[in-house]
Amino acid sequence: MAKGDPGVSTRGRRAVPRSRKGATGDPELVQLLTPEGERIESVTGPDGTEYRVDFTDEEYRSFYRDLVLVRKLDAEATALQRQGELGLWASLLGQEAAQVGSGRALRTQDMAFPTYREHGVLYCRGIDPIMPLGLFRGVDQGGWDPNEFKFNMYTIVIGAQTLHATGYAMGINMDGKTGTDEGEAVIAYFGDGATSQGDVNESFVWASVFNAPMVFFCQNNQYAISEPLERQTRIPLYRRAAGFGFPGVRVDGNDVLASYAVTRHALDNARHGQGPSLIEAYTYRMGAHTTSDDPTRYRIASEVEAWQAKDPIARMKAFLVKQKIADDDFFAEVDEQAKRESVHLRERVLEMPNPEPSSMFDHVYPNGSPLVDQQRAQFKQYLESFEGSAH
Amino acid sequence: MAKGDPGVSTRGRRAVPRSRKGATGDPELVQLLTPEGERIESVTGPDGTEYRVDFTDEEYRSFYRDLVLVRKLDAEATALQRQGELGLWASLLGQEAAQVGSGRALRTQDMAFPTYREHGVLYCRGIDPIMPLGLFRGVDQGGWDPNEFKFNMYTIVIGAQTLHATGYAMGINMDGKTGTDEGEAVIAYFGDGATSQGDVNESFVWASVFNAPMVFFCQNNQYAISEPLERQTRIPLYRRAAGFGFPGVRVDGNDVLASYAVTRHALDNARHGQGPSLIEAYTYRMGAHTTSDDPTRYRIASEVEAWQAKDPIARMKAFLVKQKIADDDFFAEVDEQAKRESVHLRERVLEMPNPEPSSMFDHVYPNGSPLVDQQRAQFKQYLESFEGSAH
Amino acid sequence: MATETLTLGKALNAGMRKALENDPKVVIMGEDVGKLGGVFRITDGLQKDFGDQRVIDTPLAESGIIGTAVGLAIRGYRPVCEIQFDGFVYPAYDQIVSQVAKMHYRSRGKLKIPMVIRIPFGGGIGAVEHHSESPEAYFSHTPGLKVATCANPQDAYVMIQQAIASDDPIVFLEPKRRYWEKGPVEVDQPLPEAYPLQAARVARPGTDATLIAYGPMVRTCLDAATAAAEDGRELEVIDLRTLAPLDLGQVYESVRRTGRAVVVHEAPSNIGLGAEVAARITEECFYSLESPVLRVTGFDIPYPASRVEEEYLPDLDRVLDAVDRTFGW
Amino acid sequence: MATETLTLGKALNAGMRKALENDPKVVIMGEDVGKLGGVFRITDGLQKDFGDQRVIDTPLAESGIIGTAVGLAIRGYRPVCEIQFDGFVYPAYDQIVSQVAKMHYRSRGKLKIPMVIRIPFGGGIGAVEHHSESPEAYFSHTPGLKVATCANPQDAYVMIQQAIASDDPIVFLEPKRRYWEKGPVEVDQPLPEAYPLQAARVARPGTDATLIAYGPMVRTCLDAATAAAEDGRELEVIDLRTLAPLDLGQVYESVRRTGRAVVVHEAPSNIGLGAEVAARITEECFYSLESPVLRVTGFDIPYPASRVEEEYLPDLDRVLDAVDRTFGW
Ligand SMILES: Cc1ncc(C[n+]2csc(CCOP(=O)(O)OP(=O)(O)O)c2C)c(N)n1
Ligand SMILES: Cc1ncc(C[n+]2csc(CCOP(=O)(O)OP(=O)(O)O)c2C)c(N)n1
Ligand SMILES: [Mg+2]
Ligand SMILES: [Mg+2]
Repeated sequence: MAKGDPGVSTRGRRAVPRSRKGATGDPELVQLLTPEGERIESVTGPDGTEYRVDFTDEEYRSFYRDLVLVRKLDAEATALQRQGELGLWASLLGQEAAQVGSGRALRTQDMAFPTYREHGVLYCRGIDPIMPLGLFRGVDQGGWDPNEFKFNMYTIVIGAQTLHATGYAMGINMDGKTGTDEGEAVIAYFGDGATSQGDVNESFVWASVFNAPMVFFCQNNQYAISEPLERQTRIPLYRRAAGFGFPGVRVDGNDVLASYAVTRHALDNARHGQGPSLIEAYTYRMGAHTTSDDPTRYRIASEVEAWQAKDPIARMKAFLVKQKIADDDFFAEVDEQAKRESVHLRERVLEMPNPEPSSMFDHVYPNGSPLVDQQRAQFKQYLESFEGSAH
Repeated sequence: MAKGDPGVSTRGRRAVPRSRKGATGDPELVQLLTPEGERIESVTGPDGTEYRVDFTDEEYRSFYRDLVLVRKLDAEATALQRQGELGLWASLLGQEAAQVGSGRALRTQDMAFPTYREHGVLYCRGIDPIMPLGLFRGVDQGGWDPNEFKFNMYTIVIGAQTLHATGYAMGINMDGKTGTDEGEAVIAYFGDGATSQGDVNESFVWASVFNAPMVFFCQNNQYAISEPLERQTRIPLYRRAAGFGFPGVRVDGNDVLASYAVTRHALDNARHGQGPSLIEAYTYRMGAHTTSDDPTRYRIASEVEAWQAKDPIARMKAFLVKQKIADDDFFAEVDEQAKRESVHLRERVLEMPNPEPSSMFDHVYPNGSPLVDQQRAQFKQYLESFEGSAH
Repeated sequence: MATETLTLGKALNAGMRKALENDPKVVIMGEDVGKLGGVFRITDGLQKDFGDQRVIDTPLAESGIIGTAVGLAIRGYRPVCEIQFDGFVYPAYDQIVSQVAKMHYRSRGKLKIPMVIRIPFGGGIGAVEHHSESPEAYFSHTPGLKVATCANPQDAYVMIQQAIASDDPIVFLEPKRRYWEKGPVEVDQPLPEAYPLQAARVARPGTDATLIAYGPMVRTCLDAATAAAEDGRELEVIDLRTLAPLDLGQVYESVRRTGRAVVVHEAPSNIGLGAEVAARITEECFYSLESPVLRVTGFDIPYPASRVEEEYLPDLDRVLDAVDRTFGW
Repeated sequence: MATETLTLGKALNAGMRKALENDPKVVIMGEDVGKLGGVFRITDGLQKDFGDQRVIDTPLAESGIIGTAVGLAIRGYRPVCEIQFDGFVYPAYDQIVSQVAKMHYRSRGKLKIPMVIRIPFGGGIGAVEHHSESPEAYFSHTPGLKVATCANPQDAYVMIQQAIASDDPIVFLEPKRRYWEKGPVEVDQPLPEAYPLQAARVARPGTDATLIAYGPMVRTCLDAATAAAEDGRELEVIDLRTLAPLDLGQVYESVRRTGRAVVVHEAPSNIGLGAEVAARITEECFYSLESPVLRVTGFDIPYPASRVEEEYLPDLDRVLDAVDRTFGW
């Protein structure tokens, strides 16, 4: 179940103190909340689209809450990995706004295709954050039904999911499920590194040719493991879309409001039959690529510090404080909830049972296979041969 | 050995009767010779580049000669296939200007990566047209040394050669062989259909990131076998380049002069270190996809007729006649030469020996393989076992 | 029951037509499958009758074909993908082995990918490079995929329908050199249950040695058996039909009787299906074997130029030579 | 001769360093091979010392890595491509099997593609999906490719140099779970001739049965042999090293003595290397075999979640169980 659906592009309910038309310092970057927590009332994208959001105080606070929660749960997962409870973790640290903004922009009927890092999107879809932890713990490889959650399984092979998303979106067209507010749309997540993969570019071709109702959401976190952006492109990534004949826009991925506005707009366009578009969420991976990675080998501290100043949560908090939308009690209460949920998560991770060894033979084929059945039987027999022995 | 290297963008030596600045009817299309045979003195491409060519009469005639020759040799190959002497033939009919124009724009030191249809480029490189016929006859699979001819073997898997071309061009950079007039450049040929392949788009990424000295030369002949262009793209193909951060231009691929000018300019840019660019040669496949194809199943006669009016040879001839650059004797002599060369080609094709069966075991590995050696020996033994028998 | 005489290609066409009629979720997609009906005309007329939402001409990108078909399958469709030639399936290899084969497992059974990947395979048609490959070992070695092939029009007609009706992802290999061979097809018999796909069948009973083949080589083996019979040797020919998982019960039964077996395929020998069949027969029938299981296959070289392909491909003589060797062991 | 104690990973690094020193045409390319030194640090320090024209961080696209390496090879370079993990080689599959494997043949020997494709392979490191695959059968079945793997630091050091020096295109599989195992390495012995790549070797002599393995399973088989020796059974262990073409002379010799053979690998059983080895042993040693050649392998299922991988992977017990079965046949 997706979170509430506050409107985009509607009249403002709260007069924001600083109202500026047009882009920020970077003319290519759609931003509605500066790093200092200043609201920009509206901003015009490169194709002339005007982006604005107008939320109730309640809604603003709930954005903040989500940001804090996904960061805290993520930190807990990192800690669990350090303690040997997970085999690996791919942290979203720094990318909370891109994920919460885009994730909350999805409507209930929309379908998401994540990579391995979209824990924040998953959370915003209303999915229990325990769901993907089996994969990282090594007790399963996903194991959920994409259609039940309208959220595909995590995909590890870079870029593969963008074609799945495109095919799914073609199916929406074939089902005649576009053209109204109830129309369906798809969002495909991928990274800056993924833009080099053949599959991702093929998905651009297909989406364009079939006018697929979908949004390509690229979190440009500046790195593909150790490789900086310039190993993948020499121009801003959002401009790739123009080469395939659909719109592209770069949004401040550390600005949850702009991420929301741009994604909501693009999804709504798609569901109304206007085809695909590409969003480049310009952000930064504050932590390691995964818990196996050592970023000190390839990037300098000052770069990380510079991005620290653009932190997505700090700016939202500054905004809430300045605007007196939230007080210390609120912030304390959110922290409290985050702590509670992360403790709860930890408890449940520790309880995750190891799979029954012979279960590895299950679900190889919907209709089974005599070869697998035979191997399962032999395996059980083999295990039984140790029973009572010292093994 | 490449054909002569007449200059591009130098001062005109012959005053052409009709001199017009700017594009033709289609503002996206670079054209220097109209279908009616009118010369346009110069034309400005989408990025402001001014294209012009100034050739001597001798040079104009030699372009015509090449066009006629490659068409005639191609027709001969088609005839050979019909008579069972070739297994297959991929005709270039209609694409002579794109191939002769671009092929002659190559300098001696440049390297070309063809598909399976670039017989015209091959001819312009000074290569004996018999060279690729072994492949289509089924007596070999190419069998030439790309480095000897600066012309890679034909590549059948769609798009694969664009990555080879890019890697080769990266090697030029690594060898420090750019930045002067003697700099090297690469041209990669591919079709409109190929633009959908992952490999081709990956080669765009790589060429851009490594600033590879190369030209992507896409012959948009409007079809990929039966599929019309709109199955591959919804915008003009030359615009794909912008999505990857390098220039793209659409040239009238039935205009040999414009094809030459645009290619020469792009190659020279590349050899001077200015990186890759994409040329879309807008043309039409007048014949079947290959001799195995039946185009009546998927396109209508009137479409073919419309393109007939834009024939690349007819317009060149009209120009030569109008400008009195050539007379009937010349045209007769060219036809005579074409006939002679095609007869000669035919004779040699008929003489092409079938390969010795056991030669199929040769050249699997530079260093050989005991397994292959063993199979070769067994095969010979097996064949010998029939000797004297009725087999 | 109505029996028609159809070529193998037309039988496939008729089978797909039935599948399109019976299940609105079935879609056919690939390069040139629409107006052209595919380069072999196997989908001839289907777009005309079912429209371009059911029979989809795709962009020229095999990974795209399979990858988008995965997405369609997630949405509940049953995509039937045509790969134009065997040699052009490799750009889609990643999507096939890492996605199609694994999504059911990855989802612990919650997701099904009921996809059929049709590939004309094998040589013998005088084609240029990449048009005569036998990639069956690659797919059969991949857990999560099933692999099937047919050797005559009747099987083509039934098996393609079974494959489409099955929830398993199936690589369906079509023996392209046999597309034009005719045979009787019972066109309105009820479709046997989708699973199991047709098991191995005895194509010709015999007593002296067992020939094991599939797809294009079944005909070759039948011809060899006919020739051997003239010399008084009765060869049993078994058509495997399903290549993964292999159904070898009948093979074991046969080899226990004959004591001799020869496996025949076009693909290279090294780590081909023949190796697996030989290894399993040896395990199961160790004390019945009069000679080792022999293999008659393509050589371990790239598929050669077409003017020598007849020497490359197993033929009647090479099969009989191997049979002789099993007797001389 | 200088002997150093190195891990297998460091031995590979040292071997590549030598190759970079000895031949200016050698270039290393792949994802993260530069500053990071690769996710396993196998190229650690090489970019620092040889520059980013020799050790190239590439865009994230495996087909691009192999495809551009083909172009570099045409221009005379000797590219050493790193694929980050076994499960990520498949996007490059087409370039590998249709281009790398075939260009020498296609050119009738006029063009060489002296490329090494390094792939860390196999399981046992507790990784997530796609990081524990054993794709050797796919490549070994492909004519035109050679396939090699190493089981100890000494072989790693020598064989990677041989592979780079060889004009053949070589898929070089690195047993990732053994990267951290240490052993002596003679670091300045002259490089044995580039071809043949190291032939199979007897890793431990024995008399009662023959264990045949390669890469990560050699250690497992050596451990099994040690355990068996305690029970008075002497197992011979043969490390194949080169997987394509297979060098089985020593294996035949051994099996003729022992009469019993077990092939061990991590890859699934069905149409794996074990099938080929079993089929060939049976052909060559038919009358010496006391029991069929048995196989101990990964199961015919997708590589499972890491918490059960120990049950999936062949281990000492499963190997010994198979040996017992050869005795009980
Ligand atoms: C096909 C493939 N190649 C390589 C990898 C190994 N790998 C995992 S994540 C990654 C970098 C991805 O970078 P990006 O797309 O920017 O996403 P990010 O991790 O930064 O979110 C790589 C190379 C992979 N998973 N799949
Ligand atoms: C990877 C791959 N898929 C399919 C084919 C079969 N095929 C051969 S030519 C062709 C169409 C190519 O169209 P285009 O790129 O426009 O080039 P054209 O033939 O029109 O010159 C196709 C699909 C192939 N050769 N390679
Ligand atoms: Mg990234
Ligand atoms: Mg075309």
